[in-house]
Amino acid sequence: MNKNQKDWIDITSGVNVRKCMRCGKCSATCPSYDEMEYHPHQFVYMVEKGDIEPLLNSESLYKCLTCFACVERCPRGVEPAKVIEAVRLTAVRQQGNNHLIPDRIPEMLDDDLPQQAIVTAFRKYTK
Amino acid sequence: MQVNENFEPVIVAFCCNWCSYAGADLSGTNRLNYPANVKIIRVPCSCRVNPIFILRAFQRGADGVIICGCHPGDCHYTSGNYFTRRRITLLYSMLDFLGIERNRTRLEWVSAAEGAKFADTMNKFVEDVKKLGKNRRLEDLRCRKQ
Amino acid sequence: MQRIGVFVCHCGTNIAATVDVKAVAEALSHEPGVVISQDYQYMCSESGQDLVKNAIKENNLTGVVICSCSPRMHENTFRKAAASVGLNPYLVEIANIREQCSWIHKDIASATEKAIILGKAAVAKVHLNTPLTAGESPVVKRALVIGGGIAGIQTALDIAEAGFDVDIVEKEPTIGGKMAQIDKTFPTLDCAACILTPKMVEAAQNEHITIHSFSEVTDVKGFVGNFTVTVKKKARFVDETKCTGCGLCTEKCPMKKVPNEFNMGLDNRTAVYIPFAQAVPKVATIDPNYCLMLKNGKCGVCSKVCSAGAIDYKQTDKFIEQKYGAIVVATGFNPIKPDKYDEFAYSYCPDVVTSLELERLMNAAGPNGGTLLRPSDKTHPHTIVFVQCVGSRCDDEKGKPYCSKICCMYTAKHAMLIREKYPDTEVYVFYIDVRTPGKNFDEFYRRAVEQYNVHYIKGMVGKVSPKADGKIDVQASDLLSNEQLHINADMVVLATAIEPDKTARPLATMLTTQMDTNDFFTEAHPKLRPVESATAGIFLSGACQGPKDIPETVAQASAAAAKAIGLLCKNSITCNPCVAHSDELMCNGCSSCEKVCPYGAITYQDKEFRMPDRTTAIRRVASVNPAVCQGCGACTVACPSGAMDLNGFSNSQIMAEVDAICK
Amino acid sequence: MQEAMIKRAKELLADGTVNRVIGWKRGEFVYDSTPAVFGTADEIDAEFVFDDFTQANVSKYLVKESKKDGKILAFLKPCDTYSFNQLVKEHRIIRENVYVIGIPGGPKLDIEKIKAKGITGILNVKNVNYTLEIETLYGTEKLPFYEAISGKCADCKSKKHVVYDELIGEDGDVLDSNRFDMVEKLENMTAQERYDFWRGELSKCIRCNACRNVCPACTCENCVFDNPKSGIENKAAADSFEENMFHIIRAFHVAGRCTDCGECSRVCPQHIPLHLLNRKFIKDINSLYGEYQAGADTTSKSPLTDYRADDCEPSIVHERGVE
Repeated sequence: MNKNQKDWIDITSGVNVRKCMRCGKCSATCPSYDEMEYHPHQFVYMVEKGDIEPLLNSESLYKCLTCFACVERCPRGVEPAKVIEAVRLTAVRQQGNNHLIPDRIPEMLDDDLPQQAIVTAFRKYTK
Repeated sequence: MQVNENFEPVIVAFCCNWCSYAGADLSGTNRLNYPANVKIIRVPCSCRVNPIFILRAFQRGADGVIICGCHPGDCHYTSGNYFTRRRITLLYSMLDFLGIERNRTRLEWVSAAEGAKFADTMNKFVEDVKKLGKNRRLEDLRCRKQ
Repeated sequence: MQRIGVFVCHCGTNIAATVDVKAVAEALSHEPGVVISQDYQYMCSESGQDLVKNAIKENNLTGVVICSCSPRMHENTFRKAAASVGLNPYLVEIANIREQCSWIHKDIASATEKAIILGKAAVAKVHLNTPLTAGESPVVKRALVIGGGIAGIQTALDIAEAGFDVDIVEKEPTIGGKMAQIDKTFPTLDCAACILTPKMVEAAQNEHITIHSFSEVTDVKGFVGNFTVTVKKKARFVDETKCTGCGLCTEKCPMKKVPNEFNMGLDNRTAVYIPFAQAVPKVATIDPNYCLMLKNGKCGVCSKVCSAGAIDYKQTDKFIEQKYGAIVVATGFNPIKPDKYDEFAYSYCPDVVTSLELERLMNAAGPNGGTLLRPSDKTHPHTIVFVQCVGSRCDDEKGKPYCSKICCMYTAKHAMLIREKYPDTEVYVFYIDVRTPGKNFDEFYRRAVEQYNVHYIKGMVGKVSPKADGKIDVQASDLLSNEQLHINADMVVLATAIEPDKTARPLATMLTTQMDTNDFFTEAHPKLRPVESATAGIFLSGACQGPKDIPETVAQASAAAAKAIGLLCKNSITCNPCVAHSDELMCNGCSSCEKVCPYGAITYQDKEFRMPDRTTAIRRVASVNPAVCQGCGACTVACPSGAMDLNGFSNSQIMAEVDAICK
Repeated sequence: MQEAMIKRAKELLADGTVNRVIGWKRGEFVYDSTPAVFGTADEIDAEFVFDDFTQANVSKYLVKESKKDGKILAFLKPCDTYSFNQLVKEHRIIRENVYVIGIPGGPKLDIEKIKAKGITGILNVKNVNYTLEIETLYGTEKLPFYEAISGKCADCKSKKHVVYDELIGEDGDVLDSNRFDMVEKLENMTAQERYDFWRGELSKCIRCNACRNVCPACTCENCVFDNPKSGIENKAAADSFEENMFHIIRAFHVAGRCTDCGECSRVCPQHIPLHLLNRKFIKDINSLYGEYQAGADTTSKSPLTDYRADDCEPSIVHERGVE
């Protein structure tokens, strides 16, 4: 377990994951549930355990729509989306870890996607 | 106004036994924080608080005096706090008339169930008195702490 | 010369964790008059009290200061201890260094400093304490029970059993409360009405019990043993003494579109109504919001059909005043309305119901005569989803932070009853935890799973979406199989949190009792005095004190009754010796004190006084009746000459405290 | 007027209605007349005086006098009748033992105002058509009457006698006075200005206790400031706090009882406007709890021993005026 990484996520998310009472309402409410390898409640639980590596390497990070349904409906005010965002930022900020490879861009393109988004994403996810 | 960060005011709180003292206890039971500057004196009813006590507190070095009683209509003794309200209103008005800072004195109604209100009230009052700084207008020089 | 003992309590770590108790004892040992200053783990324990007693004897103490918890907690304990070794109990002062110091502050240095100052103030005060002797005040041998649910009924029956008169004040037209609305009870599945209604009848017939239905407490004055309570008997526009409960008026009333609150608004009643067949008192009530006669002055059908002549459109609210020795609060609970939770679609989908609504839907006296039908289209539901913890254990302002305690069990009951009666129905229960501590409770829940094949799924429902075909899509997570489910349901039942009745808070204010932030009444001690409030003579019965199921409620109701009986059995209670007294030499006889005395305790008499030069003068002076005086001290401030003072809280004592605090 | 009063006093003494008379007697100078009790017609003839300087309120003396044997005749000006009534209400004066003759009030003269004009060596003062002809050691000076009237008369609240057994002269009415103007002016200052004003005034106090001793509301058997047990016993103010303390507590103790007779300021040798403290309370009481005039009757409840459930909260002090 990487304690520094856990602390960092606690700080950047501003979330107290220990408030979670494991009801699973976040995952029950998640529109991207089926796309995700790890579901919102798992993010919260795994961050609490300090089991963060698998999350950092999972595509699930980029499947979260940040729709905040989980934040809205969590009865304990845990805000899972903020946890996911914090893990995502941790991943993004890791040096030399390119999350967007130029070769893969053509297959992702579609007509509705604004060019600006690709440029921004490229800047953001390439280190 | 210049605020002295290190200034720790002496606050005397007169609390009626039935409501506000119980409210203060409740804020303790609920572990609600308020500054240690506040020292509570238990009185049976807010109407027991003689203006002399308030002046005495200022004389002896208090920087703020707050009286807490049951909400009007809920006095354990039926009418005590109604008398308090008139007396203390007039007294505070007189102190104001003499140019004593208004925020050094307060009267609040805190019920036995309002632990949170008690803590909030005290936090607010201490903050207000801190802004005013040391009591100088109604102090007794002989009691001034060196 | 005063010989004062100071005793500083650790209260385990309650005080000692934030206050350096040794330093407090040390600092106070240097105060004038202090001859012994000690600290101890638990001062209120037997050995702690012995420590105090021995110190009093060995050191011949003239005053005692205990630095401990609030005087509201243990002042009496230490006063009794002092009295047992011959020290006047009123020579004991408490410095509150727990509730008002160690529990409030986190910084040890400042908390210790404050504790020392509070201790010094108490020492300064005890220097001026005088021995006092308590008088006695009589106990009115009558109890008031506020709330006529099962808790109130049980308390009233038990008090009446002991031979005391007891009045029940119930705000609804009938007693019975929530239990009357329930169909079956867990874990025995016996019919609620079958066990409740005989008790209601028993209460009505008991010669010691008076039921004030459709009434509210509007004012409470007085103190333990001697409360004066004003009860408003709301106008029901029917003469209770004449109405026979025949129900003819309710049959003939043309205004039939009034939502029936007894059936949770699932069907309608008439403007003149009897809430349910077994209502006690079985008397009709006219709802002035709907009655055509009361609204427009046109109708009068009920009056015409009533052969008893009981209808009285001119009836007004009546106020009755009565004295009581004890008051028992049994105001009960209500389920919250889950309409703030948009995801559960309660406010716009009729087939999403609360558990109490389901009780009515399944009840033989309910809107469907006991057949479970969907409210929307009156068809049999084949898939029912139960959602637990709706609004309970919530950290936000929509719900309640506590566990409502009863939902796990009644949900298991509902699931089981449905599976029993309609085996073709699939029942899903979404739970976070299943909490079944109680006799035969877990066995009951396991029966629902094992015998009745109810699908218990660990997880929460995230979204309830009514669909065009009348079905309801329930999106939920199954945490154990780690998948998101979609259940095509016909009905959704929400196990909503319960909250104290809305009348509780204003009542607490009238009674000067404590409440917690959730509006549950606070007991005098959470472990040792669970059915008493901190205010003497006020007792707590049932769910007004916290979520409870029926057996617990009844147990607490009887316990509260026992406490009330214990009080009513006494002919008198020791009264407070901290009363006002007037110094005749100072008194001007100006009557200011008399005018502010709420008890009429002050009278005047002409007394002869010796004056200088061997003359005498007759002066009018005040005297206080110590049996009547309650010790508020209003007179002491009204008195311009300072003649009036208060025992136990004298001018000099309070000023000594002020000085000690400000020093 | 003086003649009519003397005549009536002697009649009442003669027919036994009263056995004493309280009025004023001439002092060493024409302007320092003082209250006095007369037992015989001869004493009255010799010393009784009633003129533009006899403004002392004799009500307070009746606390003691009314407890003596026999009935006493008291001459009360309108303002004095309020004090009298208030003391009757407080059971301090035994009404049956006093025969009250209402006499016209002022305006009375304030000798200090005359002296302030630089007029010294005063031998006699005559009012000739509202011009004062002042006979001095150095000749005669003239001064318009209204330039020398006493402060308490300038703010006169009432010419009406609220109690009397008989009247000499006409009864008047309650007046519209501007007596709260100065209080209002102070209220509109900043707290610092008010503080400076009162510090300037109260620091002059020498604790001669004249205000207390003359005050018809301060009739305690034993004043808290003289009582070692009260905790605030104080013979002379040691510092600014005690100067404030005495006057705040004194004003508070007479609040709701003070009839605004103005004697405190009149007798103050340091010319501290003490009546402003009392008027502040009266003004507050009137505006917050309804118009109330202490001494106007003997039955109404004093505002400080009364309440209403919907009284204003003390925060009203914070909300109004200037900080």
